[in-house]
This record gives sequence, C-alpha cells and structure tokens, in this order.
Amino acid sequence: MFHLNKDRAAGIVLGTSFLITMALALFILAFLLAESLPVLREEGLSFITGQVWYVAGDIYGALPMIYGTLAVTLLALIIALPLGIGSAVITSEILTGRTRHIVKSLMEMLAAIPGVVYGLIGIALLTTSVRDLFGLMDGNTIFTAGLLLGIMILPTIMTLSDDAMRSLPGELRAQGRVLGLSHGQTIRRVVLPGSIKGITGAVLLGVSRAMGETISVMLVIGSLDRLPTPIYNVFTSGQSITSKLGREGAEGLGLGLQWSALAGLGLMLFISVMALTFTGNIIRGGVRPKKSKNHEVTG
Amino acid sequence: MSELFRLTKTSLYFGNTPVIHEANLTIKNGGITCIIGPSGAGKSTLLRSLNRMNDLIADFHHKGTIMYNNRDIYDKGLRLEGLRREVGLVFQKPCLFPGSIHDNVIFGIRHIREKKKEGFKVIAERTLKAVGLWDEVHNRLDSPAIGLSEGQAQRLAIARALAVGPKTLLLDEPTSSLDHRSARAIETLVKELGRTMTIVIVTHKLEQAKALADDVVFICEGKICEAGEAANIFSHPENIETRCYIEGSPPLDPTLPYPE
Amino acid sequence: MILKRVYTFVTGFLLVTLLVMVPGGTAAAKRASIRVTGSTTVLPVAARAARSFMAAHPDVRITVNPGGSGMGVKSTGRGLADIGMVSREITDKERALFKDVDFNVMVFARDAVACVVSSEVYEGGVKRLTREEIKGIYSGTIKNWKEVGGPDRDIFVIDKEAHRGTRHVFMEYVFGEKTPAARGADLVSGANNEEQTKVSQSNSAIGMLSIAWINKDVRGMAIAENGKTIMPTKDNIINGSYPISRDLTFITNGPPQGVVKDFLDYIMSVQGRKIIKDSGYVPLK
Amino acid sequence: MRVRVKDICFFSLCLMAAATAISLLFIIIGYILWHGAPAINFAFLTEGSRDFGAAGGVFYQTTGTVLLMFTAGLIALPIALGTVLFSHVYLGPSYKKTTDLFIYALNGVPTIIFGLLGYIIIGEGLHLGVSWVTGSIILAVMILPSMAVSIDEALSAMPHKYRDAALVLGLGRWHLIRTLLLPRSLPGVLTGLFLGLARAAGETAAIMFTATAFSGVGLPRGISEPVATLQTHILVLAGEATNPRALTNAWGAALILVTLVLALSLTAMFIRRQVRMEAEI
Repeated sequence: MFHLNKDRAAGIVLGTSFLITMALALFILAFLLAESLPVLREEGLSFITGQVWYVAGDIYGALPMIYGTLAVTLLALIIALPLGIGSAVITSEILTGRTRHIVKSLMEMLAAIPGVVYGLIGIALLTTSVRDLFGLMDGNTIFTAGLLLGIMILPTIMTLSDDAMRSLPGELRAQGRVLGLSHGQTIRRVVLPGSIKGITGAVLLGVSRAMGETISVMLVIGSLDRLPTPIYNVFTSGQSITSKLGREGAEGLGLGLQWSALAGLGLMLFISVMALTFTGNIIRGGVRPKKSKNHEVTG
Repeated sequence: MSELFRLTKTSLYFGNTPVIHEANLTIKNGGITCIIGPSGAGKSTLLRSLNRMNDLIADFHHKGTIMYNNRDIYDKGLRLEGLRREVGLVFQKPCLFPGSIHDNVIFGIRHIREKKKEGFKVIAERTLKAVGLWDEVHNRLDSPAIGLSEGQAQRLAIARALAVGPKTLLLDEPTSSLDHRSARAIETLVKELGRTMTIVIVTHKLEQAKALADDVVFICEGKICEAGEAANIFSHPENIETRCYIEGSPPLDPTLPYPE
Repeated sequence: MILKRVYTFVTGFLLVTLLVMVPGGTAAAKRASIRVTGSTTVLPVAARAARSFMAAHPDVRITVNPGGSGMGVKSTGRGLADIGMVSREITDKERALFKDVDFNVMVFARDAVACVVSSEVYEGGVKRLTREEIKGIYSGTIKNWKEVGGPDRDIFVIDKEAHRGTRHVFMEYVFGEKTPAARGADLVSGANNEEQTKVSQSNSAIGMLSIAWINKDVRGMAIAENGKTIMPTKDNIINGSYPISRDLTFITNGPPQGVVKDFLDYIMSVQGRKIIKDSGYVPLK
Repeated sequence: MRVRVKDICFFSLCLMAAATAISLLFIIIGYILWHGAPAINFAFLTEGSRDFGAAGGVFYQTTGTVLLMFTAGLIALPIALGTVLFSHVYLGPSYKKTTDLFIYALNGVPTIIFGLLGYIIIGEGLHLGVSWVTGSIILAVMILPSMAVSIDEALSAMPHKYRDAALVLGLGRWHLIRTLLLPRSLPGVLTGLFLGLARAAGETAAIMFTATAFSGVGLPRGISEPVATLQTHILVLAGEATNPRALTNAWGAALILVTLVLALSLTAMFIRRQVRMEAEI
C-alpha cells in the first residue's frame, strides 16, 4: 500500500503541472476569443477589411495591420530563405566535424541575440542606411522591419534546414554519386528534394517567428495605421499586428472596445502563428525533429 | 501439480498484426518450462506478456485472458508492480544501470521498507552467491557495473531480478549473446533455480531446451503447435512443424515442389 | 559523482532564489511605495521630484513609468498607479469608462505644445506657420515645404499616438477637435523623446512637442495668428499669448492621502517649483 | 563541362549565403562591442542610472534582469519537469504526440500576447500589479515550453531498455522517476534551464508593461515592486537615438545584455553537446 500511495501522490503533483501546461495554450485561445467577441460583434467582417483604426470614434479596422504583418513576413522570408538554405547546404553537405559545429553554434548565437538589441541596431544603423540607400524621406519603413526580421529568422531557417538535410541517410548521397551525378547535382537533385519536407517545416517555423516578433518591428516600422499607396510600396511606414499591440497595448489594456479590438488583433496573430507552428512541426515529420545520428562526426 | 499461468484464447497484437493468435496454454507451477520455436514465432512477445511488459509498447493490445494464480493479470484491482515483483523477467541482453555493482543488485528493492530492514548488503550477497557471481565481484561491489563481462552482466541481471524475491522468473533467451562458457554457467544456474522456483525460459537452442526443460511449449507462426512434457515432445512430436524443427530440417511447405 | 554535484547545485540555486524572494516579500509591506505612470511630458518633473523626495524619505519608493497621458488616466482609474501624469484634459470617453472613479486633478504647471520642424527646414526659411497651413500639412493637402515658403522638399509629417496629451492639445488647436485623423501623416511616434529623435533625424520633418523638448535640431515654429507672430516661449505662455498651451496635471483616484499627498505637496513646494522650472515648464503661482 | 560550371555557380552562391550569414553575426556583435565598449566601466556596472538613462550606470537594470530571469526559471522549471515526467510515466506513449503538439503550440505563442494577457490576468485579476512577481510568472509561462522540450529530448534519448529493466523489477512509477528518470533528465533539465534563462533575459515585449518601471527603481524590496531591466532600459533609450550620451548608454546596456544572454545560451549548447557525445558513445 505504501507504494501505491506514493505513486498516486506523485501522479497528482506531476499531473497538476501537466494540466497547467496543457491548459495554458487552450486558455490563451479561449481568453482571446472571449475578449475579442465584442469587437467582432460590433465590427463584423469590417474588423478584417476595414482600413481605419480610429479609437476616439470606436472604429476598428485591422487591414493595415494585417497587411503590415504579411508584408514584413514576406520580406523577411525573401531575405532569409536563400541565405538560410544556401548556408544550410554549406554546413550540411560541405563542412564536417569541428568547423561545421562551430558554424552552427555561431548561427545559434545569432538567434540568441535579444529582439530589443536588434531593434536598437535597427534604429541606430538600419533606418538611416535604408533612408540614405533608397533616397527616402525616412528609414522607418515596412521594408526596414522586413529586413531586420529577415536577419532575425535566418538562424531558425538555416539550422532547421540543416537538420533536415542531415537527417537524410548517407546512402542516398552515395547512390547519387554512384549514378554519376556530381556533388552539386547530388545536392540539387537528391538532397534538396529529399529534405523538402523538413525545409518547408523550417520555413513555416521561421515565418511564425517573424510574425510574432514585436519589439524590433515596433521600433523601426513607423507605426502608421495605413495601407501604403500604391499597395506594394513597402518603402513607407506601416504597422504590423505586433507593433500595434506593443504600441497601443499598454494604453488600451482591458478597457472598452479598444481592448476588444486589440484582443482581436492578438487572436488573429495567435491563430495564424499556431497554424504555422502546427503545420510546420507536423510537416517536419512527427512533431519531434529527428536527430541526425548518421554520419554525425562530432569534433 | 497446480497451474500457474493459464492463457485462454489469448491473442497479442502490435497494431493490427497479431503476433500470437488465440493461444490456449497452461504453464504449471514449479519446474522449468521452455518456450521454443523458430525465430519470429512470437516466443518473446508471449513471454513478455506474462508480466505485462508489452504494455509499454505504443500499439500493443491483447485479446483473451491471461490468468496468473487464477487471477486475470489485467484485472483492475491487480497491482502491476506487485505482479512484476512476483514474476521477474530477465531480458535477452543484460541492461545494467549506470552505477556500481551493488547499486545494480539492489536497484529494484532500494525503496522497499521490509527489504531495507533485512539489509541490502545481506540481500546483495545472497543473490550474488545464488548466481555464482559473489566470488568474482565481492571485492569490487562499489566499482561501476559497466566493467563486467557480458556473461557476468547477465548473471548480475539475474541477481537483480532475484533480489526482488520473485516466485517466478521469466528468461528471454538469456544466453543468446554469450559465449559458450558463460552460456553454460547460466544454464547451470537456471537448472539450479528451477528446483526452488518456476522458470519460464525462451530459447532457440534445442540442446538448451533438452538440457533444461521439464515442459516444452513449441510455437510456430504465432500459434501454439504443441505443449507438454519435454520427454514426450522431444521423443514423439505429434505436430509436423515441431518434428521438422526438432529434427533440424525446414518445415514442409505444401505449395513448393518436393525437393529432390 | 558529477550528477549528484550538479543536482546539489540546482537545488542550491532554487533555495537561494527562494531565500532572496521571501524576506523581500515580507519587508515590502512595511514600507510605502508610490507608482506614477503616464505622460512623457510630465515624466521629467515627476522623476526628478521623486529622486529628491526619496533622498529625504528613504522609506518611500517612487517608481515612474512613461506611457502617455492615456495610460496615466487608465492606470490611475483601475488602481494600477497611485498617481497619473496627464498633460491634457481627461476625455468624456475616459470618464465614461471609469464612472466609479472620482478623478482628483492637480494642476502644477503650464506648458505649451510647439509645432516643431527639422532644423534644415527652419534654416531653409520656414520660421512660422499659420493654423491653416499646419492643418493643410496634417490633412495631406500641403505636401511640399515650398508651399509654405521653405525649401523644395516633401514634408515628412510625424504624427503622435492618438491618446497622447501633446496630440490632444495640438490637434484641438489645429483641427478644433482632440482626436482627428491625420491623413497626411507619414509616421507615428510615441514618447516625446521618440518624436524629438525622429524630427532631428530627418531634414524635412514636422512634428509636435512640448516646448521643453525644443533644441538646436528640433526647432519650434512661431504661430502666425491675426497678423501677429507668436513664438513658443515661456514668456508667451505666462502672458497667455501663445495659443497652444495647456495644464500639466497629476491625477489621483479621490483626494490624495498619506505619502501620495506628501509627494504631491512636495512638488508644489519651493523645491518642487524649482524642479518644474528646470524641466522647462512654468510652475503655477 | 556544363555540369561543372553549374556546380561552381551553385557552390559559390551557397558559400556567399553562408559567408553573409556568418558575417552578419560578426557585424552585429562587432557593432555592439564597438558602440557598447566605451560605455562600460566600473561606475557603469555599479551605479544606478541618472538623468533618464543618459548618465550613470545600469546596476539596477542588470540586477532586475537577473532577478526576473531567475524567478521565472524557478517557477517554470518544476512545472516543465513535472509535465514531461507525467507524460512519460503516467501517460502511455500514444498521448505523446498530442502532448508534444501542445507544448510546441505554447512555444509558438507570440510573446506580446503573454504580456497583454499576463497584465490582465495576473496584474489586474490577481491584483499583483506591475511587479517583479507578475513579470516572473509571465516569463515563466513563456519559457516553460522550451524547458519542457529540452527535458523531453533528454528523456526520449534514453534507450527504452533502461526503463524496461527498471519496470520489470516491479518498480512503481514514483520510484522509476526517482531512481532512473530524474538522474537521466538532469542534462536536459540543465540545458532547458539555461536556454529558458537566456530567453527570459532577452525578452522585452512580455514584460514591458507588466513588470518594469523606468525611473526610480532600486533593488526591489519585495516581489510586488516593479524592477528595472536592461531590456526595457534599452527600449526607452532607443527612442532617444539622437542623444549621443543616451545612445552610448543604450549600447552599453545592450552589450551587457548580449553578454549575459550569449553566456547562458553557450552554456546550454555546451551541456547539450556533452550529452549528445555521451549518447553517441
């Protein structure tokens, strides 16, 4: 009996912490849903399609923020994707042992630098460079935010793509070479297509990270709740969902329709990021990244 | 003699694939029962299901009943830990924990009060003596168990199982990865243990079965082909597959042309 | 064994953190603390006053946080701040949100909001603007500095977050309402420091700032009104001629009591008035 | 021959990408060092800030960051460990995927959302206000999943034979945890702890309106007082990018923060690497 009780007690304690963890994600979703109901009822579809966010008149249209989020994410991807996959090819297929390890560690360091420091670099270096380089009136633009985000998600895309390529069995490469393909051809025709799932997953996770990043975007995007004219002109100020939440969150917290609208923005962000994270993790093959044990030469 | 295990229409599945199909079997109390059969027949799966070690495998499930001492081992009121302490099991490959030899022997009893009263040192000495390892290791009980040879490790694993005080010991091909001499030592040990407790041993070595078994269960392709007293089965196998297996030729496949 | 040592270390780390936290938690109850939040225009006064007040009263801890006037009103309303810094009037909408709260407003200084431009524009010839010109710029009808007598450069229009006190006061003068939409805006800034930075980083910017933030890179425009040109100076605030001026206030939930009252009294004292003056505002008589 | 040309182009493109990526790191680190190092001196590390961050040091900001991160770790670690142990020992393997999905979901939640909800639920709902404790709880929730993932990785990497060998001896669940899983999860616990601490130390959005105050903050006298942090200090000073003194101090604070975060991450990476090497033997 002595044993059973201990097991049960441990079960209750551990089970509680388990339930806390499991409940958190659901709770956040439920809370955001509940809080954003008023604005959805009030605004309906125009919450998503409306272009005007005017607190004094209780008009909340989130289109500029949605546009801003999509635009900075897309820009970030355009920058990070080729750089990330190109570097992953180098670390996974060319480098071995110690060098590979060092390069990967350096990339992880890049990922560890806090967002606010990126923001500081953005403000002090990037905005002025972008302004002077493109002859703009000001460097606080959607483009600047995208550029900064691109640098920030580069390590995610690179290390996860590297994992994906490394998890391909070595025989596959050997097979490619046996068939007379060159090293480059083997990578292009065997390795890249073979690890496309993992790379796609990596990209989705990178995108979700870009969407959720707040501080650095908030510092350089310009915080203007307006769609640019023409619509593809990313060299103007804009607003992303996160920067809107960061800017207006403190003032609008918990009160009235403004808060409901902010919660609605949060809900949109939450759902899109969740969808990306889920799909990303599922595409990557089960939820768990497969650890590449084969041909891992640890230096 | 009384029966210890009774399997009634027991089927064991991994996913949708039955590994054992509707087996009916009794294993009697006391003595050594050998489970033999060609590899892949489901011997180990059957053995591991006797103390529910298959439960840990994600897609495992079972049908039918497995009774132990006239009690269903899947009975809700039954304590799994209690069952496993009464029915010990030793794996094919010894798995020693990081830590000393002494730590390994008492790993299963470290938290049992009654055992603590008895004294871990005493128990360790008794079980190590029982498996004939005492003389080899008594002066280095505190050194890491990793340093032991494969044969010693297997005997240590048996000692570890014995320390818990089981009434029944299940052995899953305990000699398959050992050299000849170590295997002989284990066989002698098993024979010895068989005098005082029930042993169920899976083996694919016929000589071993012949040397050890009081009873034999022959399994082929997930079915119990034949079970009974060892002497009978080895001298007069009724089943054609059994006979072929015992005589060392492959079973006849009626779909193939008869070999010339 | 290493494992054991590491576990000891982890347990030790947890214990030490606990030990740091628990006495800290109990000690805090004995001492007073005041939380001040809101307008970045008022912040320098509050922060400086807090520093010297704390020097004299070591038991009192006063924390000051920026966030804007809107934040000041709301934090005070919901009890998350003891004192709200507000550089504008409390709006009807805000009062409606906090029906049960009796806001006590303490006016402590006068300030003016200046229309500011980048020094390049100022030196390029734009030294005064009329209300109509500013309105044109902020509503997007005037797009180039040459339209108001400056260099041939596009105007970079910097707006402020809608709840900010500076914007309320500025817009009330320009548009006749506190929270109009500024369709001509190119960028939205928050705190005064940020606005100041954005204006000075640019060579063609227009913005709005409390006169305390005017410097050699960020020039204050004179307002041309009824044939007169009025500079945003302290003197013109005092004599009431500069049109975009305002009260700077501290608000509390109900009349201030205890240390909060002591602190607010300190701000109204001689030392406090000196701090207000040093911060660039006009203390009330 | 065309294959060769193609290959050369392909590899040089990849190489350029990798070089860009790596040089980005060096440019960023170098830039922070270049601008931050002049600010660093003894007084900067040991004094409180004055003149709204433009003068003085960042002592209280540094201690605030460290305090917040430690308490967050203190809260998150047991919960993360409990969660993983529960899913490994009490739940069958069939629940593993669902559990993982939830943990990964939590890991993906944008941090600003933690900040907003934390303020409403913990700050207002539990009346803890803008304080050290509010921030700690929010950060704890934020780092919980990455800790859980690390611990889970360590436990999942343990060969099943150990668990089987323990269970077959009739060990109860609690004893399985005590004798086998806890010691085996230690490297994961440490990796997770350090990764979590690094994340907590670098986070701004989740704490900027829930835990910190800008001015007038010393060492917090209790968990219900706000703290100053390097992150929010940098955020405020970043708004003053034209004031050279403020900017220098912002870079100094950034240098300290980056050093702290990188030291923590490198420790985590080091431990994880030791574990991997052990697992490969």
